[in-house]
Amino acid sequence: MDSILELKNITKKFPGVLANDQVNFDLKKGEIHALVGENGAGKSTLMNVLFGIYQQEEGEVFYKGQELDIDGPEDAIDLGIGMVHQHFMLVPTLTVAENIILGDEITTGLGHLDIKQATKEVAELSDKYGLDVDPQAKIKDIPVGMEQRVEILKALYREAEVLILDEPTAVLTPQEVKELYKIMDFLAEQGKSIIFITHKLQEVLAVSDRVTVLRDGKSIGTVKTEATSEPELAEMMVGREVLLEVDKKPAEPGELAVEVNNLSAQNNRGVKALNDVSFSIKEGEILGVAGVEGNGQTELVEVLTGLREATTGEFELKGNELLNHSARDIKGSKVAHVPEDRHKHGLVLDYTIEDNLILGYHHQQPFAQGINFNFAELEKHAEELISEYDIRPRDKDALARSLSGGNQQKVIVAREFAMDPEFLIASQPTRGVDIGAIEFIHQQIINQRDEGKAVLLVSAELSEIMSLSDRIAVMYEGEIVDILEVEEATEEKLGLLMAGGQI
Amino acid sequence: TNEQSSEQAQQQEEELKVGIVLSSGGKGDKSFNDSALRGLSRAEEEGLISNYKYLEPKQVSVVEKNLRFLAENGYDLVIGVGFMQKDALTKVSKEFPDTNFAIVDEVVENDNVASITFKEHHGSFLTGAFAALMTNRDEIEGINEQQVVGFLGGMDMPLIHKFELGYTSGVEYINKTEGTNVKAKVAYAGSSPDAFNDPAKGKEIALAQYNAGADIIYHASGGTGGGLFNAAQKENHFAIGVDSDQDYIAPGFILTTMQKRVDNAVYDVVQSLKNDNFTAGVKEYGLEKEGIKVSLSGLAPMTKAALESGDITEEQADKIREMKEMIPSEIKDKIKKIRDKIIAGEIDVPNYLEQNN
Amino acid sequence: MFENIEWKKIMKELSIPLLAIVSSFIIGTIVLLATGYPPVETYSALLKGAFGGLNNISDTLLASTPLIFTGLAVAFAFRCGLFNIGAEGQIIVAGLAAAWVGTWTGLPLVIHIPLTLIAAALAGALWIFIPAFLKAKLGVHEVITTIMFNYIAFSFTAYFNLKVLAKPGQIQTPDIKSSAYLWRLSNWIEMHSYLNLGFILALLVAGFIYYLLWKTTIGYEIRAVGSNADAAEYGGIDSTKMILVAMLISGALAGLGGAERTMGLYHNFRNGFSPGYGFTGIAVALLGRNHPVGVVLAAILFGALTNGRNYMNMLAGVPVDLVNILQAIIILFVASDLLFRRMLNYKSEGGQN
Amino acid sequence: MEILEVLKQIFNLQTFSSTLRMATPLILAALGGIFSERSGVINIALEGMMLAGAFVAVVVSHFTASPWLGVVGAVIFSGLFALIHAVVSIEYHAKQVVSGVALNMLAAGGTVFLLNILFNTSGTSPSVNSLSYWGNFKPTVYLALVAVGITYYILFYTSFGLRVRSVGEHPHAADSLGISVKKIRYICVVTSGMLAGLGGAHMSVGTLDVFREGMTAGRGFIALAAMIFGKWHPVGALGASLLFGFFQALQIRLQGVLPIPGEFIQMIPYIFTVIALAGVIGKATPPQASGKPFKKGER
Ligand SMILES: Nc1ncnc2c1ncn2[C@@H]1O[C@H](COP(=O)(O)OP(=O)(O)OP(=O)(O)O)[C@@H](O)[C@H]1O
Ligand SMILES: Nc1ncnc2c1ncn2[C@@H]1O[C@H](COP(=O)(O)OP(=O)(O)OP(=O)(O)O)[C@@H](O)[C@H]1O
Ligand SMILES: [Mg+2]
Ligand SMILES: [Mg+2]
Repeated sequence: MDSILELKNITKKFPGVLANDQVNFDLKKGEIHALVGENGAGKSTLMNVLFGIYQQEEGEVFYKGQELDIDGPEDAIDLGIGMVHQHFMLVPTLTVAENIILGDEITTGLGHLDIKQATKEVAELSDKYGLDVDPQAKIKDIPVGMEQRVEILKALYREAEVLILDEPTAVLTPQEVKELYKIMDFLAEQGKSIIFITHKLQEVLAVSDRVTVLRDGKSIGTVKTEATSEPELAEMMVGREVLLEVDKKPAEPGELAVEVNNLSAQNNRGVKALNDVSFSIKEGEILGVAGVEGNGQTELVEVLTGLREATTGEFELKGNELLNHSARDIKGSKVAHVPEDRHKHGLVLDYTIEDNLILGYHHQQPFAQGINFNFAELEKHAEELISEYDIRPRDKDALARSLSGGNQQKVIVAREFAMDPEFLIASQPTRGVDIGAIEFIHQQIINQRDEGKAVLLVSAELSEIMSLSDRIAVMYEGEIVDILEVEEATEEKLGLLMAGGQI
Repeated sequence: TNEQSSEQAQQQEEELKVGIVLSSGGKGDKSFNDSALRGLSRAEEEGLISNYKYLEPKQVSVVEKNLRFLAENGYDLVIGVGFMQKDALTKVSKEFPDTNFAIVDEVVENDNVASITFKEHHGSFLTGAFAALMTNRDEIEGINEQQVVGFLGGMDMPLIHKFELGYTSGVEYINKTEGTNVKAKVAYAGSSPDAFNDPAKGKEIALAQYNAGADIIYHASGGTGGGLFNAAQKENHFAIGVDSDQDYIAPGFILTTMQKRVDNAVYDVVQSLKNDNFTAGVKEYGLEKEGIKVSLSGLAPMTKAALESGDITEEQADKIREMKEMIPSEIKDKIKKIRDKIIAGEIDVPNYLEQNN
Repeated sequence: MFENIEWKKIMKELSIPLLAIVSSFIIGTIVLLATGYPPVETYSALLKGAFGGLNNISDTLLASTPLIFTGLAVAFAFRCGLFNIGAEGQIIVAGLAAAWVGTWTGLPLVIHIPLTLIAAALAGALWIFIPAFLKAKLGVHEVITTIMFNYIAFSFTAYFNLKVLAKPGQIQTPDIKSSAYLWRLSNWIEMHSYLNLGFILALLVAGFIYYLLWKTTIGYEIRAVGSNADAAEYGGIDSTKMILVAMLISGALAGLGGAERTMGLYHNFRNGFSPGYGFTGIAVALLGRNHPVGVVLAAILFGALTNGRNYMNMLAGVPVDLVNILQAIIILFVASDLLFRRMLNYKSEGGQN
Repeated sequence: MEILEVLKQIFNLQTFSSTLRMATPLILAALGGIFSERSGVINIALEGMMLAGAFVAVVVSHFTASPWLGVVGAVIFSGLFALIHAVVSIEYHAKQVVSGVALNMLAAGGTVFLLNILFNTSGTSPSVNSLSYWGNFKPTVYLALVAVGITYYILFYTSFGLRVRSVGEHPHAADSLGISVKKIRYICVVTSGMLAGLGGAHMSVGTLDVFREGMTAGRGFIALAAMIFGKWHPVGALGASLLFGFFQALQIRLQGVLPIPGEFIQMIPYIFTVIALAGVIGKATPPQASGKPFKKGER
């Protein structure tokens, strides 16, 4: 009853899009309130309205019973609203303390920064909430988990009473996620109210008190967590029943397809990030790679796809040595790659769907003759894939930039799968993708396996790894610490291995 | 109406129209563009011409267009200032055989072109001799004990080397005839056209030369020379100007100017046209008839003009007069003799451009 | 139907540059009035100088020729996500190279002309090579390195012109042989203008660049690198190589501009060879929306302004610098296209520029 | 012999003062560049801003007979001139390099145009009163050195400096904390113009007493080089400016002494910058957000 925050009939339009359509939302003091919905449902928009980054066209914001007009983040901060953004908002070259006090600096005299005092206050605050951070470390030198805690501290430093966490778990290890739950519970006990945005329904069930579901910009409803279930939430989100379990026949592995031996490589900073990695994959088999992000998975995939040079090792696909060949050579040897960061790697956002559907294959027959394109072929190719993979909009000339995350991912998957690969590398194939699209992509991966392709699946999502893989390799600090059969893998075991423990 | 038109014709006959295309420094360069314009002003004041039009091409490629525009629009005399206009003027003067042309600083061999050139090397030689003589007179305020003089060039290019060589030869001549051992420091501001527009650098170069013992610096560096005058004031030494009389720019610190009397030359051409005795061909101005002048007493023309217009005060003019009076008369005599010898051809002044052709 | 849509798109593309031009002329008018020059007379002089008669039209095209080349150079690099501020250096080094090769004797014209053009293009490419290499291999920002190479070029060409190639006492290189001349229109038609084959060459090159960028895999790869280098890399495109290729082509394009000046206009290399063609090229590329057709149109506009301003000076007595001011204002307006987009209520910037 | 002369010129008080004088405009403009780029706005219009400053200083000094008013006028006007760059690139998200090129053109054309209008000449302005010496140097030289200290203090020891650095590295982070990215950038770009304008005033009413068309002669670009060479740090920029000033001072003094053509000595600062950028002095990393327009809500 004691709502601290109420959003009533919020409507926010973007050119051509109704991002929030008469949305209602209320937050009680001391509760953890989950906000879920598909990509583009309007979650971030709603929060940005609340945080003053966007101005709503209609609707009111009530805070502690008073109607307010929030003009910018500074207003929101003043009111005691803190936001931890989906992508961290930290300045890498500054220290933890500097990042925390930024915008609300401790000064003496004419704006002289009192860094000593700031450091002290940050240390005290960090102790008070049990958020172990080093105030003097530079952001660029600390791990993601700590970055997250810095973000939370930023809000607490500003005496936030309402804390918005936009997909905070995407980059954390299971252990770190548990830590975060504890922190959230502790904060709630202290009377802080938390809005928690996530795509992972288990997380919703694990930590929240209530859940609000958005779909197509509208609020579908708010339910008590204890009174709901994953399937129910999923259906509310998508508007139809969703298959949460992957329909998967047992694997029928064929001949040895991929063999990787003693692979080592360095990361961008020149530090050894991949250490003596060996594994093999058979035809018709999915090898899952579990591990906390930053333990060499990225480097492994990059080495296998020719984007990074290995210092030593071997990589054979059906007897062909491919190690340190160019990306183009490797693609030409029928290695497909769904990259982990679709905006960075998978797409040229300023290209049309048609042009993106040939990226990496553009120089090959039948798309090109010498240096000249065969435009009729490009068109045919695009139209086929758009209908086969249900890419929306059905307009080959639409810019990739204008697609939703799920559809962008579909473009990539369509392109990579359509070229009939022998070895398929899928890295975080469903990150940030909504449930409907996840279902589709999972099915495509299984189909590829059943057609006898070797698949390497890298994911930070344990449930994804466990439901798709036939075998699971766990990476820790650049090494494969163990490879388990899927039957013997449990979440506990994997979690332990991922954190550097031993079974 | 018949009467009217004949009147008009008469007027046209009486009143000459003169057009001039300036070199890249434009109007207000305190140098030979201004000097040329002054010649025309004088002609206008004296009623030789009704008016004149000047054009300022910012690029060499526009010169031709400007010259043609003037010729097409019925100007009786079209003058091009500066050696860069040679090609364009050659072409346009052929197109308009009935128009009279003049070019300053170059030679165009056409029947309707008067080519005005100056023996800058002669003037520079005289200037060098003068500086070398003066630098030994350390009893004069502003002159030090060292026997060093300086030369500041603008852009490092042949035309400026002509000034430099004349100057250093003048210094050498004094060393030979007077048994002195005066050294000439030489520096250029740069190698791009910017080098004529960089007074800040000019000042640094001048300071460096003064610090190295020079007490008189001669320049051929366009706008860069402004820095030299500034440095002379600061160090309480002397500068020597170039082209158009520059004595008034830093009263009391510019000993003299190697004046190229472009104004006189331009005036002469206008006058000849007025008197119907315009002749084509080369008119080379030298120390004779004061086509080139290094004045060591009294006020030179620009200085007088500046005094009249109030740009300098009477006190400042007095300073200039005093400075000129302080030049020892025996030096003035020697310079006069050298001048006569040069005119008589008794001294062989090297010409960088001819040497290198 | 189809044509309708295309026209709409073209109108939309054109509307902003046009608005920018109109706006800057309005500001120009204010400046004229404030300084006491008659606007009507001034602008009609400008127009007459730019397009009044065959000679002036030819001169406008002549003035636009090097700008087409430098504009293409800047635009092409832009398409690969690169900023070539060094076209100025490239055009003068190339002009010098053409002036040198052009003096070689004993070559028939069918060899000498292409040879000289190639030499200039190579010189332009060579002059961007170090910035290109540093950008491709080490990620060194090309804006600064190309600016630095402009200044190096100024000193370098001064040295080679005055102290190596020029006859002693001269400030320009000896004239090239007639076998290396780009023929002038005045060879056939009685006229003053020096308009020469270089203009036709510029149009052909613009067409070629269009083809290269949008009809070939090379263009696909270059644009991909420009738009998202990581994605390009992922797609098996060697972005290091494409950056090198794009920059070298950009340098070569600027170099051809130098060739036209030497082989068509001056017949030698001289001081003040380029009054900022490279810098104006940036504006031309921007105004032309980095599209070859746009570049040609923008270059002709700037050529017209350059040429017209002299008539403004001759007929109305307005200092030529006013046109420089106008040009700068046009650039500022075009660069601030968001201003007009907001006015016209267009959505956010389309495409990559 | 030559070596001896070279050494004599290097270890020479005169060479040192000359270095300092020639470094002054570079230092001031480079500091301007640091403000602008640290806040995320590339400023290749330093040259034009200096030129504008040099011009206005002379105009004001001419009409008021006070060179100090000239300096003040130059600082104010160049700040306003920089405001164009700020509006165009901050408000309208223009390509900052393009805006910079345009401003350079505007300054070059505008000064000559106004020279015509105000003084009826196109080359050199009339002489005006110039600043008097404070000891061995013009006051602007000391101002430049003080400005280095102040800039250093502001950037690294004040809350404003912290904000500037955060805005230049990660504007969205700053924005999310309620810091106005636009405001900070406006202030920095205008400050950059003011410093460059002071550099220009140093040349026209400090070093000299006239304005001359194009008199900055590329110093704005050398200042840019000094800024990079000094890794966007005020003290680094000071060092780099002094180094470039030293080379110029030396080049003047060694003409004819060394058998190297002057043209090649003039290339030195530029070549050094390229070498510096190539990483020989350690990697020169610009502020992460420099050159990128800040669009709210975009990531
Ligand atoms: N800046 C913007 N400009 C135009 N449209 C936008 C903008 N931001 C969001 N939208 C539109 O608003 C809708 C809601 O977007 P929003 O980012 O709020 O979704 P979301 O629920 O946070 O999705 P996700 O789970 O992917 O983060 C989207 O469909 C999109 O089309
Ligand atoms: N400037 C924009 N103009 C139009 N639509 C936009 C704009 N920015 C975002 N969108 C739309 O907003 C929706 C959500 O965008 P967003 O970038 O948040 O995708 P996403 O699915 O959340 O991806 P991710 O999970 O990787 O963040 C998409 O439909 C996208 O097309
Ligand atoms: Mg979101
Ligand atoms: Mg002496």
